This record gives sequence, C-alpha cells and structure tokens, in this order.
Amino acid sequence: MTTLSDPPKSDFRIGMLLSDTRYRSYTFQFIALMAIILSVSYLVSNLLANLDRLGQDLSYEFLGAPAGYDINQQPIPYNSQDTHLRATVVGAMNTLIVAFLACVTATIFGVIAGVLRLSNNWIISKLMSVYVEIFRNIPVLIWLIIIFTITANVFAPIAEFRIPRDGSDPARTLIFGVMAFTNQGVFVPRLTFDAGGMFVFWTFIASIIGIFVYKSYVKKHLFATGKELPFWLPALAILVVPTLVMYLVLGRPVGVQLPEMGRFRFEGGLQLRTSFIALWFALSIYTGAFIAENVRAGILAISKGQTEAAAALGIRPGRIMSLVVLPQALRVIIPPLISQYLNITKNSSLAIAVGYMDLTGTLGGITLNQTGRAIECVLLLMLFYLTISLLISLFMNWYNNSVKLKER
Amino acid sequence: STLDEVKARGTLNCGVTTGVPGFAEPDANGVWQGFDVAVCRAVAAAVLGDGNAVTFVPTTGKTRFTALASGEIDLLARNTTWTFSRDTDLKFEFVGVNYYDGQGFMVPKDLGVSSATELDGATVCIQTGTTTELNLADFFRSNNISYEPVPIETGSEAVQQYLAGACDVYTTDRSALAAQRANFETPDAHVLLPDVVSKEPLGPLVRHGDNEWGDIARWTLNALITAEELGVTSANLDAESGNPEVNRLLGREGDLGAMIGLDAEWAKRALAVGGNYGEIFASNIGSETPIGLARGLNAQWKDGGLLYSPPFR
Amino acid sequence: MTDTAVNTSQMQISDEVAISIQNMNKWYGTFHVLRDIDLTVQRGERIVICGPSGSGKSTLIRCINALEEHQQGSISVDGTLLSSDLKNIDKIRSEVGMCFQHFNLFPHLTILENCTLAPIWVRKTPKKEAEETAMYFLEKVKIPDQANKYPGQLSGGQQQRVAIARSLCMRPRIMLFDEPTSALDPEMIKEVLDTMIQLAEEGMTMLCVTHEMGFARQVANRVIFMDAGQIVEQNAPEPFFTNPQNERTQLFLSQILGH
Amino acid sequence: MTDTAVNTSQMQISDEVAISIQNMNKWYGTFHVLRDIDLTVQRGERIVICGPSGSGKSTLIRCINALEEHQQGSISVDGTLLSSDLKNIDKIRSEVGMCFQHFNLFPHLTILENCTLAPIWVRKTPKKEAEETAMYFLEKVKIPDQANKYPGQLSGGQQQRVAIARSLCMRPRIMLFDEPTSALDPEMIKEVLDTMIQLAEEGMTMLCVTHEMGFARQVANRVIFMDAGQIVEQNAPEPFFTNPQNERTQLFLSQILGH
Amino acid sequence: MAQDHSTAFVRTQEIPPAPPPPGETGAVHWIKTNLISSVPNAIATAVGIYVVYWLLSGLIPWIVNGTWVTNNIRECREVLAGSGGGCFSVLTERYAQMLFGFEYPSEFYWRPSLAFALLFFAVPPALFPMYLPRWMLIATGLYPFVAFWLIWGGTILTPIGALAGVMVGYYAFTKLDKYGFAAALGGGVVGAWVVWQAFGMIAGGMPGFIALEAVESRNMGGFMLNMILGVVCVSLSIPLGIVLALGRQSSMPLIKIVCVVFIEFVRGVPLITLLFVANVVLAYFFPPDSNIDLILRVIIMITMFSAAYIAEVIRGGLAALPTGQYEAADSLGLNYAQAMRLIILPQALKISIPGIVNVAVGLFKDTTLVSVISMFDLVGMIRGPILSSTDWAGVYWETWAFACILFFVVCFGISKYSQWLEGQLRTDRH
Ligand SMILES: Nc1ncnc2c1ncn2[C@@H]1O[C@H](COP(=O)(O)OP(=O)(O)OP(=O)(O)O)[C@@H](O)[C@H]1O
Ligand SMILES: Nc1ncnc2c1ncn2[C@@H]1O[C@H](COP(=O)(O)OP(=O)(O)OP(=O)(O)O)[C@@H](O)[C@H]1O
Ligand SMILES: NC(=O)CC[C@H](N)C(=O)O
Ligand SMILES: [Mg+2]
Ligand SMILES: [Mg+2]
Repeated sequence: MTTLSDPPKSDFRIGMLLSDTRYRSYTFQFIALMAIILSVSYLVSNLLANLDRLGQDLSYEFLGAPAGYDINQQPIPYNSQDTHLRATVVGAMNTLIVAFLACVTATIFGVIAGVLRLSNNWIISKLMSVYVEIFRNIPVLIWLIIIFTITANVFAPIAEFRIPRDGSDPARTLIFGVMAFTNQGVFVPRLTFDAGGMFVFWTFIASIIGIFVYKSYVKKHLFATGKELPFWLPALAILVVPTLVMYLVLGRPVGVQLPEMGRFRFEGGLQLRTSFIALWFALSIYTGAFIAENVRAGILAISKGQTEAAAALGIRPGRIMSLVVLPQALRVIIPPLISQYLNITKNSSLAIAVGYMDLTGTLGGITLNQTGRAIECVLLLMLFYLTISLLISLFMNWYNNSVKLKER
Repeated sequence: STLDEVKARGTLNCGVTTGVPGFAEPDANGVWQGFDVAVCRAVAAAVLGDGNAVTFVPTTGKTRFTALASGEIDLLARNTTWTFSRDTDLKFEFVGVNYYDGQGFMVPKDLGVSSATELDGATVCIQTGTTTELNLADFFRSNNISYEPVPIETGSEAVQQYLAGACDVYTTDRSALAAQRANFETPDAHVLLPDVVSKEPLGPLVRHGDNEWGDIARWTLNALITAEELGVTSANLDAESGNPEVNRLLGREGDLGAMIGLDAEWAKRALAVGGNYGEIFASNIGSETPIGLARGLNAQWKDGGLLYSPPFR
Repeated sequence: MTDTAVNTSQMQISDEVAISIQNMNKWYGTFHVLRDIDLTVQRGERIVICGPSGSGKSTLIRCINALEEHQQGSISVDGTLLSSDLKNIDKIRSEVGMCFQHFNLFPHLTILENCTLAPIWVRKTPKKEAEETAMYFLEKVKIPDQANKYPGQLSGGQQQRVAIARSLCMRPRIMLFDEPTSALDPEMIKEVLDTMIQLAEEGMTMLCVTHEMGFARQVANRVIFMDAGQIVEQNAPEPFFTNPQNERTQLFLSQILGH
Repeated sequence: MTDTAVNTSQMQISDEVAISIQNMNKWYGTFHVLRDIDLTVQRGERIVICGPSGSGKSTLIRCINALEEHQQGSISVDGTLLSSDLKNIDKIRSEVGMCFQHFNLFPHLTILENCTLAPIWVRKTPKKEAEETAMYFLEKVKIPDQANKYPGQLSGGQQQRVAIARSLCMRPRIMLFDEPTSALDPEMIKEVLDTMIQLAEEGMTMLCVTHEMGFARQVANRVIFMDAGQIVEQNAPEPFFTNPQNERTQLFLSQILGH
Repeated sequence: MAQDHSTAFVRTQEIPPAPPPPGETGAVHWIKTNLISSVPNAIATAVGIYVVYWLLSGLIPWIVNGTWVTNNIRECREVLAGSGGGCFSVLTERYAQMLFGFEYPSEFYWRPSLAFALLFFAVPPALFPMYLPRWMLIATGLYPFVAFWLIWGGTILTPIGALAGVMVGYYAFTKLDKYGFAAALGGGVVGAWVVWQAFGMIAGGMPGFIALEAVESRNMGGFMLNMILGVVCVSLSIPLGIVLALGRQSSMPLIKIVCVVFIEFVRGVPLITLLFVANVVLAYFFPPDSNIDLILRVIIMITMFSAAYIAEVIRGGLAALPTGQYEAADSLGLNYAQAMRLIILPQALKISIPGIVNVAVGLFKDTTLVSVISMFDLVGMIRGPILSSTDWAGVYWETWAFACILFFVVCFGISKYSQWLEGQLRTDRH
C-alpha cells in the first residue's frame, strides 16, 4: 500500500530555526555546542596562559624518571631508583589490595550485623543497631584517624618487645609465640615456599575448588537418588588431606616463618603496618554498617509468607534460608552491595590521611609533589578510579540483568 | 605584576609552615611568630609599610609549591631547601638563604644509637613532599642498609607519631628537629644524631618570571643580613651614621628604593619590624630561646659563617 | 457452581480421627485470640470455617500446622501430638498441606521447581520422580504447560492452582486453605474453586477458611462459624445456612449473603 | 443512558470543516501504525472511533493534538496546518482539548489550580478571571464543591469530570477523548458519559475513542471503525450497528456487543 | 451420613477471655522470649551483656572522673592521677577553635552562631512543607543571604545585590518562559548578571554601608567550615543537579551526552581527587590574575560532586512520574519550561527529597576530607593545631569524641528526618 518516503519538505525560513520543532533542537544543540566549545576553549586558553606564565608544559615524561623515594609496602619489588611509573603501579596495587580486603571484611561485618540486627535477641539486635547508627553517621575519615590513633597509642610500643641492651628479657613477648600487636604494626607468621612449595599451594587451591565440586556432586546425588550424602566431614577431609599428603610427600616444602625480633623491629614474618590496618579496618567497619542495612533490607524484603510457605512444606529453617530466602534476598542485596564496593574503592583514597602508600599516596602524593606535575598526576589518578568504577558498574549492570525476576 | 597586586590588596600573602616552633607558629593570641615569619613581615613592611599587613597561609610540605605556583601566596618562607630542580623544573626563584641547614636524625636516647649508620632496620618518620624524603632514600641506599619509611603529612603529626613510638627515628632539617625537640615534655630523652646527611640551604622563594618582585624579596633579605653586618639594629635606626652604606641602606643617601619600585625608607621599615638578621635569629631561635640554636654556619662571614650579603650600592 | 459437579457433602467419611483439638487456647501477648477450641475432624471430612475478620480463623488453622504456637490445650494430627518437639512438627507438616491467601510461590524458581523443591529436599525423592509427580499434579490443576515458567508470569488464579499442586506434591493427607480465593479477580475464583472441589471429590480431608458460601454448600460436611476466638456454631451446611442457631451467626450470614 | 437525554445525533451540524486529515501515515520505527488515513470532521460533528486494541485509535487522536508526529500526509485543524512549526502546534493545542484514559490530573495541585493553570500560564488570563471560568465549568461537570480538594481525594469519575472541565477552561473548539471511561468502575461511567452528552448537546465538536456503544448510539453523528491502522468503515450509528458492511467490523461488533 | 458424628454442639453464651497463663506476658515472659528463648540465644545474651558491660566500664569512669578545668595536659594528668577520667578541659579551653577555627575573630563568634540558630527557622519550611504555611518559605529563601552577611560580613549591599540579582533573574525567567526554556534560562542568567554587576559597582563604592566587619574566607574553620561547605554546596548543587537531570533526560543527543559524561565522570572518582583538583589544578584554569581562594575552589568542586549525585536522585524522581503528566501538560499547551516548572519538577522533587537528604548527609560527612588538603575544618583543627600544640598533644579521645558527637547529632538527626519523610511520602494522600 504505502511505502515509507520522506515527509514533504517545506521551504526553509530562518525563523524556523527557533519555531520549528525539527530545527529547534538542532539550534539548541548548536548553541549548547558553541557554549561548551567556548567555555572549554576559555579554560584551555587559561590553562595554556598559566602554563606559559609559569614556564611549564604538560608531559608525562616524568613517569620515566627515577622516583627517588621509598615505599614501605611493596607488592612488587621496588626501590627508590625505580621510575615514577613503577611507583605508580605499586601504589595502584596497594589500592587494589586494601580495597579488595576491605570489601571482603566489610561484607562479613555487614552480613553479621545485618543478620544479628534481625535476631530475636533483644540485646544483640539493639547492639547492632547502635553499631550501625554510630558508624553510619560519623565521617569515615574520623573513624580512620581514630583507629589509626588507637593502633599507634593503644597497642604496646614496639620498644617493649625489644631485647634490652643489658640482655635481660624483654617486657613483652609474642602472643602464643607467633604474633605481636605493636604500635608499629601487627606482626604475624608468614608461609615460606621452597621449591615444591608451589605444588602444595596449588593443591590447596585445588582442594578448595574440590569442595565446591563435591558440593555440587552431593546435590546431584540427592537429585538422582534421593540420598543426601554427608557434606561437612568430607569437605573438611578434602580441604586437609590432599594438601597434607602433598606436603609430606614433597618433603615439607612449606615452612612457617615466625616474626623474630631484630635490632629495631620484628624481622621475618609478615608485617601489617598500622596505616594499612587502620585503613583496612576503618573502611570495613564503616562500610559494614551500610552493608548491614542493605542486608537487613534485603532479608526484610522477602515476605514472611515465603518463609511460612516453606515451613508449611516441611522444610527446616536452615534449608529455608538457603533454598528460599537467600536466593531471593541476594537479588535485593547484591546491587547495593556492589555500589558499596565501589564506595570502598573510592574511599580507599583516604589512605593519604594515614600515610598508607596507595595510588593517591604515591602518584597523587609524593610523585605529584616531587615533580610538581599536578595536572598530569591528578588526571592519571582520576582515570584510574574512573576505570575501576566503570568496570564495577558494567559488572553490576550485567548482574542486574541476569537475575531479574521473570514477570509478565 | 605581583608588586602592584600586593599593593592593591593591601596585604602580603605569605606561605609558612603549619607550625614549627621558632620558625613559624601562631602564638596564644593567634599571631604568627617565628624566624620565617619575620622574613614575611620584613617584606610586608618594606612593600606596604606595615609589618602586620601579612596574611599567613599555612602550607604543608606537599601543598606549598602549588600554593605559590597558583598565585595563592606571593612569597613562600617555609624552611624550603634551595635545590636545582625546584629552581629550574618547578620554576621558582630562591631569593637567598636565611638558614644554612642540614638533614639530621632524632632518636630516643634509650634506643642506644649513636650514629645514623646503626639504624639498619629502623622505622623512620619522614615528611612527604620534602627533600628529606629523597635524601633519606639516598642515604640508606648508599650505606646499603634498610629502613621502613613512615610517610607523614605535617611536622606536628610526625612528632606525634614519633613520640608515640610509632617510628624509632624522626628525620628532617636539624633546625626543625631542634625546634620541635625543644617543645617536648622531656627534651633530654631524645638526641640528635651527629650525622648531617645533606645540605639544606633554606630560603624564601617566589615564582619565576616576576624578577622585580624577586628583587624586592631578595634585597629585603639582604638588607636584614647587611644591617647586622653593618651594626644597624632596630634600636639605632634613626641614629646618624658616618657609614655611607648604612645611609644608602636606610635611604638617607641615594635612592636605592626607587630602583626596586619602592620608596627610600623601605629597608628601614623592614628593619624596624623585627630588627636585623641577628636580632631576628636571637629572638626566635637563638641560644637564649627554648630552641637554643647556635649561629654556627649562620654567622656572618666575618665571624666565620656563611652569611654574606652583596653590597648595597 | 453447584450445577457443575456432584454435591460432595454427601460423600462417605471414615470415622478415623484426622485432627483432634482439645480445649486449645492461644494468646498474642495479653490478647486472647483462640478460646477453648474443641474440634475433631474425621478423615475425609471437609470443613469450611467462616466468621468475621479478626475472629481467629487463620490463627486456628495456622496452629494446626504449627506455624503458630498455642499455649494451652492439645492439638494432635493423625495421632501425633503437636508439641514443641521438632520431630513431631516435621511429621505433622509432612502430613498437612497448606495454601495461603497470597499463594506464596517462590518467585525465583520455576513452577516445576516450586513443586519439586520440598519433595527433593524434605522427602528426598529423586529429582526425576519428583518431577513426574509434579507434572501429575500440575496436570490435575490443569496447567502442565506452564511448568517451566516463573510464578511472575502467571495469572493469580494460575498461581493459586500451582500453590495447591505444590502442596499436593508432598502427598499430604490433610489440606488447609486460608482464604485461597480472596486475593483473586472474580473470573479466576472459579478455576481455583473447581480445583478444590475436585480435591474434595477425591476424598481429601480439608479445612478451608473461606467466604465462598456456594463452595461451602457444595463441598463441606460441616461449616464452622467462629467469632471472637470461639467456635460459636457448627453444623452441616444446609441447617447452618438455613437455620443458624446463634444470633451472631445469623447477623454474619445476613451480611455476607446480603451482597 | 439513552433514556436520560435527547438523542443528539440528530442535531444540526455546520458545514465548516473543523479537522481535515488527508492521506496521513505514521510509523513507529518500521512499524506502520496509521495507514492512509483520510478524515474530515465538520464543526459540530461528534465522532466515535472504535476498533480492536492496537488498531491505532489512540495514535490517531494523539496525532491530531500533535502529541505524536505523523510522517506523511497532512492534518489541519480549523484551517491551521499541523506542521513541525511550533506556532502552529501551539495554536492547534489551544483549539483542541484532550481527555485521557487515566485523567492525568496534576496531583500536587488542587482541582481549581488544575483548571486555572493553563489559562493563567498559556492564555495569560488574570487569575481571578481564570478562577471564575474554572468554577463555571466545574459547576457544569457538577463538582464545584470539590474545587479545593486534591485529585487524590476524588473518585475516578469525579477526576475524569475534572479533567474534562480542565480542558474546557481553555475554551477549546474541539474535544478529543481517549477512552475516557475505560479506567472507571462501572458505577462511575455513567456520570462521565452524562457530562460528555451534555457537552455534545451544546454543540461541541468531539472525537471520542470509546467502546460505550450506548453512548455512540445516542450521541455520535458518525462511528468510525479502525483496524490495523486503517479506517475500515464509517457510518452513522444506526446503520453502523445494525448493518455493518465490513466483515472485520461485524466480527468486532459481535464480540463487544456479546458481553 | 455427615451428621452422624457426635461432636456438633452450639455455644450458647460467650466465655470471657481468660488471662494468659503465667509466663505468657510481663517482664518474665519478655526476658524469656527476647533474651533466653534457647541455649544459643542465652549465650548471645551473655555475650551482649558482657560487651555492654565492657563498653560502660570504660566509658563511665572516663566521663564521671573527667576534669573540665585544667589548662593543659600535664595539669590535667596531675589532677586525674590515674583515675581513668578524661581531660575534657581541652574542650572547655578549645571549643571555640573547634567550632570556629583558630582565625575567626573571637569577638564575632556571635555572628556564625546566630546564623546557625537562624538555620532552624530557615530549614523547616523546606523540609516540612506539609505542616508549615507556604509563606514561611520566604525565610528559607532569605536565609542564604542573611547567613552570608553574618558570617562573612562586609556591607549589606553585597547580599542585597545578590538577592536582587536572583530575584530579577527569576522574574525574567518566568516572563520569558513563553519563548521557550532556553530563552528563559538565558534571559534569567543575563538579568541576574546585570543586576550583580550593578550592585557590585555600588557595593564597591560604598564598602562601609551598613557593614559588619569583613572576615576572610580563609579564616573560616572548625565545625563552622563543615557546616558552611555542607549547606552551601548542597544548596548550590540542587539547581545544578536539576539541570543535569533534565539534561540527562533530554531528547537532544548532544546535551544528553554531555550530562551523562559529566555525571558518570564525577561519580566515578573519589572526592579526594576532586579536592586535589581544587587544591592544585583548578587555579590553572582561571585567568592568570584572578585570585580565587581555596575555599571557593573547594566549594566549586564539592558542588559539582554533589550535583552529580543529586542529579541521579532527581532523575529517579523524574522517571517515577507517569508519562501522562507530560502529555497532559503538552495537551494543555504548556511549553517545556512551564511544564517542567509547574508540573514535573514540583512532583519529581517531592519524590526525591529523601534521596537528596541522604546525599546531603553523605556530603556533609565528606566535607571532613578538606582537612586532607590542609584546610582547618573540625578534623583539620583537631589533627593540626590542637593535637600538635604543646598544651594538648595527646588528648585524642576527648577531642575525637567531641567531633563524633557533633557529626553524629547532625547526621543522625537528618537521616531520622529523612526516614520519617519517606514514611510520610508513602502514606501520602496520592
Ligand atoms: N502476630 C500477631 N500478633 C498479635 N496479634 C495478632 C497476630 N496475628 C493476628 N493477630 C490478631 O489476632 C486476631 C485474629 O487474627 P486472624 O488472622 O486469625 O483473624 P481471621 O479470622 O483470619 O481474620 P481475617 O478474615 O481478616 O483473615 C486478630 O485480631 C489479629 O489482629
Ligand atoms: N511509542 C510507541 N512506540 C512503538 N509502538 C507504539 C507506541 N505507541 C503505540 N505503539 C503501537 O502502536 C499500535 C497502536 O497503538 P494505539 O495505542 O494507537 O492502539 P489503540 O487502538 O489505542 O489500542 P487500545 O485500545 O489498546 O488503546 C499498537 O500496536 C502499539 O503497540
Ligand atoms: N620539613 C620541611 O617541611 C621542609 C623540609 C626541607 N627543607 C624541604 O624543603 O623539603
Ligand atoms: Mg485470616
Ligand atoms: Mg488506546
């Protein structure tokens, strides 16, 4: 019948730029574009004028120059003769380390607090409310500093662990002979891997995967035969036995290195610096309060009817949790949870307040300062966080789409 | 130009530390006092005629250069070391040296350390964004010993951490170490190690590019030094003098002020605020004060020190 | 409705006791919800419970299923005494199926998964067998073709039928219904009631809270009227509707039959 | 309804053209919603549009009001050609009032404010005058006493009447209705239809999408049947209902008159 | 037959409700169900009680034995003599510094205090629109100008001029909105700008006209600085957020892209990096001789930051409106600007209030980050001048507890309000 053809063209008058809906939006966009170009070029011209006045230029060459400063926490080897770029990478890794760990612990805190807040024990639920309200309503920076202050002033001075010069016994020794809480950080044992150590390590990883495999086997078996196999005991065995066997077979290639007092501090072992602990803990406990709220809201969002229906079918409370409530609650909880992870990552930039050498401390701090390359450094810094945010948001969109409940 | 801006504004924006006793610190009434502050006041007096026409902007080791580069401050008098890269790459102009210093280490006495080379494995508090941070890395590397750096933003926080025992050693310019130790509850429990690991010529600086303004700052500082050399003190500013250089300095002969865009009495006003270099030194950080620094390198050249002002001619 | 099926209220019922409630009392805090409830249900009996809102109908049948605790008196189901003993509760719940007003299907599971969840995890039926049973009951409630959809994709009436099928998959000997049709649009009520009638015809013991008087007439052996936590009157449907004894029953009937 | 008022379909209509649509086509993306629509409406004519769901009825009347753009053909209202020229659009919108299925009252404004908003801001009528006009029309739709309530406090029927009054306050010469009664409970439909009949009696040009066939019989000069984006049949109500020509019309009428 | 069985009976009289059996009500019952209903529950109770005891046993002596009168930490320690009390004298001595910073002239403390007190008259009309008459919104509208004048001082002509500019701009906007949104916006901005220029000249000429002594921005500090940043940035970011949200909904691709990029960019980076921008980068983008001070640059960046978050909240509000509202406005002949101002925004903003309040609380907490770029807000004051002073070095708990209490009271209050408001909106008559 009819075919698609262009609408009749009316003659163009200049007034139509404003009065005609077809051209109007072009006019506005053009004006907007001009305004944007004008303001951007104004800013850029100011920038150039200022750079010119100060005799500076924009260049990233400084990234190749030796950094000259030391970083105390080095996930990859680094010394002061390495480049600023490497210092930047070290900082970025430190950011990711603390952000990742904080995400894990914040989730743990949050889930515990959120669930306990719903507990029928009055004291516990009230205590959790107090925790949530107090931590949510006081700036994270203050918590960070308070926790930093606690570690620096409440933990025992490391001097008390030192061997006095007269050779007498130190005032304090390692707790259980393995770890020490001091005002310079927490010292814990570290695993050392000999030649075959990696095999043991990978065996251990494989065992963890094995537990999940076993779990799905248990389910499959139940589905197939209606017999439920025991889970916890075999899981424990899977976790321990292969690793142990590997360890013994390979001739004990994994050792434990205990912290040992040197001249000034513990050597060997693993040192968790106060700045790291403060940042990690502050981010976890602060964000945990928010996550607790999300968890609580998620569980409350599952109507009582769901639990009752499951109970009426004879399902036991534990199973009701795992089969009915959690799968639904997670859909509600996970999106806000991911944005909390995003917040943790962004808030980890507060590291600078306690001297933890994350990206903000290296690139945005010392490098910026020693080189004076403010614009370049800040730009790079923003780019890094932006990339992480976008990745996390992409993941979140994907997740949201994949769990959307089917509706009519 | 900066001079016009400052005159139009009526106050001098001067960057100082966030607080180092004797060098720059607000007193109980909130009035800034100190050795670096005196330089600011002298410049303000020379330019504006009023030593109190200064807005002090506290800066940390990190923020100081951006504050100066962005024009937030006109002059930075903040125990800043004159280095090659700051002068050239960061595009600043050091107008002189008001304190010849070197980097040192402070440790608690009962740590039983007598030299910096014994510090292998120690935890060291440093201020980030300073030369001391870089010197420290160099020192330990060249001596092939390890250390654990604890980077900290401001001097006062570094002191807090040090006193809390969160670091074993605190390192910065020896002058600042001495000044801060003087404020300790028990100064005697801490010692400065004899090692001086760097040269730290500290002086005021301005932005590159405005040489007139740089000249004013440079010659105000020189005026303070020359005045001491010539025996001009805040007490005898009005006394007749037979020395032609004194008369030139105080504007009684010639017109040096006009050459830098100021009036004849500029130097006299600058000297009237806190006196000459020696007076400023003595009243803020000298041996009579709690800080108790000796003149040492900072004596006049005639007395075997390094202070040597070009002539006023 | 009455014309579509045989009137089941005349069907034979056994004299085995399915549920026996003796002198049961329940309080919420200080509020006395159920007072001195005495009720014996024979196997195969179909009982309709009605009464004004808040009279404790839901509470009563929820007590039978141990969804609520009672504080005094005894309830026993199929000879098992309902106590706080977990084993007894489990036993009773596996005997008794329940349908709720708001269906309470599990929205994250397909219809088939909804129906097989409990058989697999509680009864430990192999999955395959459980699915076959589920399909059998889904066919019975006439929606086998929806098995792989999610509850959100079905209409209210279909959801309620799934809920019934889900209960049946546990092969209960007694079914409790709590106003199964009151959240439904009028055109869907019929399909659910038809399903329930079919169940009744097969001889299932049923306790049903409902205000569908047509259903009561057609299906019930006995109608129980509750008010203020008490069983005020109980009788076979005919005498109950035509000749209520208690004045509150009369009032109530005049209201609900009025419109 | 037919008994409450005169049958207006016999009223005189002028031969001035109010709306003329020629060869109009519209696509949503590649979906051809309206095909070759030709329609001329005389001033004073009352047209009822009916047709199955998705046939493009709403789209058609939304095009007349420039709520949707058409891609081919021309629409002119009162001699003003509907183009993308803003001035024309404004002109047409001030000539044409529209009522929606869901009333679309502004919930944050009182009834009176709803009615005076456009006159004040578009027509620049002084507030006082606008309020007088508003009260006049509110009286006409018989709810002057609700003037200071908020829409949320009124029943659906009242809201729809307010929506009509709101349109009338702009003193349109043409009124468009898009299923004005289909979101209403049965008991409210009548009050709205009465209002519309009253409007019709006063000689308003009306285009009304509705399935109220009683209304169509009583009021319309012409009934238009649309299907799949086309005008399939148009005729005066009597012949349309009693003797539909097109087979799709027959089918449709048998369905909607069936229940 | 069905009637055969014997149980049928009919109650003839009502039995009165019996009192619940003992152990079903009262304190004992409460304890039984809430504290010791099972063994794990009882253990949890024990743990909970122990935690509470532990907290209180530290807290109570600290507060009860605390001293409020000494002059420095050494005196304080002598007075306390190991009693476990707190040195609250740091608060009595330094509270003014913590509240106002150390450079705000002490004789003018009454000015910010008054401004703060006035906040309680200015805010309720905006937050409780359903309970207070509309005209009280005038107080809200006037407040920023009054507060500005009180805190910064200077001639009264400055705030009057600013107010006049805003009013002229708004007037121009309403008059021009029949020509379209862009024209109205442009006209409003130009109108306001002209008035500001004019008043700028007048005020420049008469700096002493009804003047309070001027205080410079850099002298603002302490909790006052947090309040200023919070209040100023949130109020400024609401209009900006509205514009961004509308832009993001726009059908014009260019405008939409610009808004989306801006919003996502700002939301993707930590506030600290934006503060770095304010601190070290922004000055590069201003003309060489303009001397925009740090607090202003910080306000610019924080405003942009919160505007992006508020834009997202408002976008949610806009999305929640049915399209019918837009269509009804269109069909009545309202143009875009009118439809937005009269129909869409009033409803969208109302829905968005709880979200905006949440953003505001978060932002207020985040104002403490300015201490990282060496501004002396409450946190900066404590970390810097107070804890590093010889007198009070080492009194962490007291000072930080003070800071915590200040923030907690404000933030908790606001978030409780927001919860209340959410409930209110849910049960609204619509
Ligand atoms: N969890 C509870 N706590 C306190 N009171 C309750 C609780 N559940 C129900 N009630 C009260 O117990 C009484 C009986 O409730 P029930 O739900 O059994 O009534 P019902 O007869 O089913 O009414 P409806 O027809 O409205 O469903 C009501 O007054 C109700 O308010
Ligand atoms: N914005 C749109 N984008 C794409 N397709 C649309 C849009 N609006 C409507 N349609 C489609 O256009 C067709 C006609 O829609 P229209 O609303 O005009 O039908 P209708 O006759 O009014 O139906 P109903 O009786 O259900 O209101 C429908 O198939 C609809 O799906
Ligand atoms: N301690 C300081 O803040 C200054 C350290 C050193 N003099 C420098 O300029 O970098
Ligand atoms: Mg009920
Ligand atoms: Mg339609």
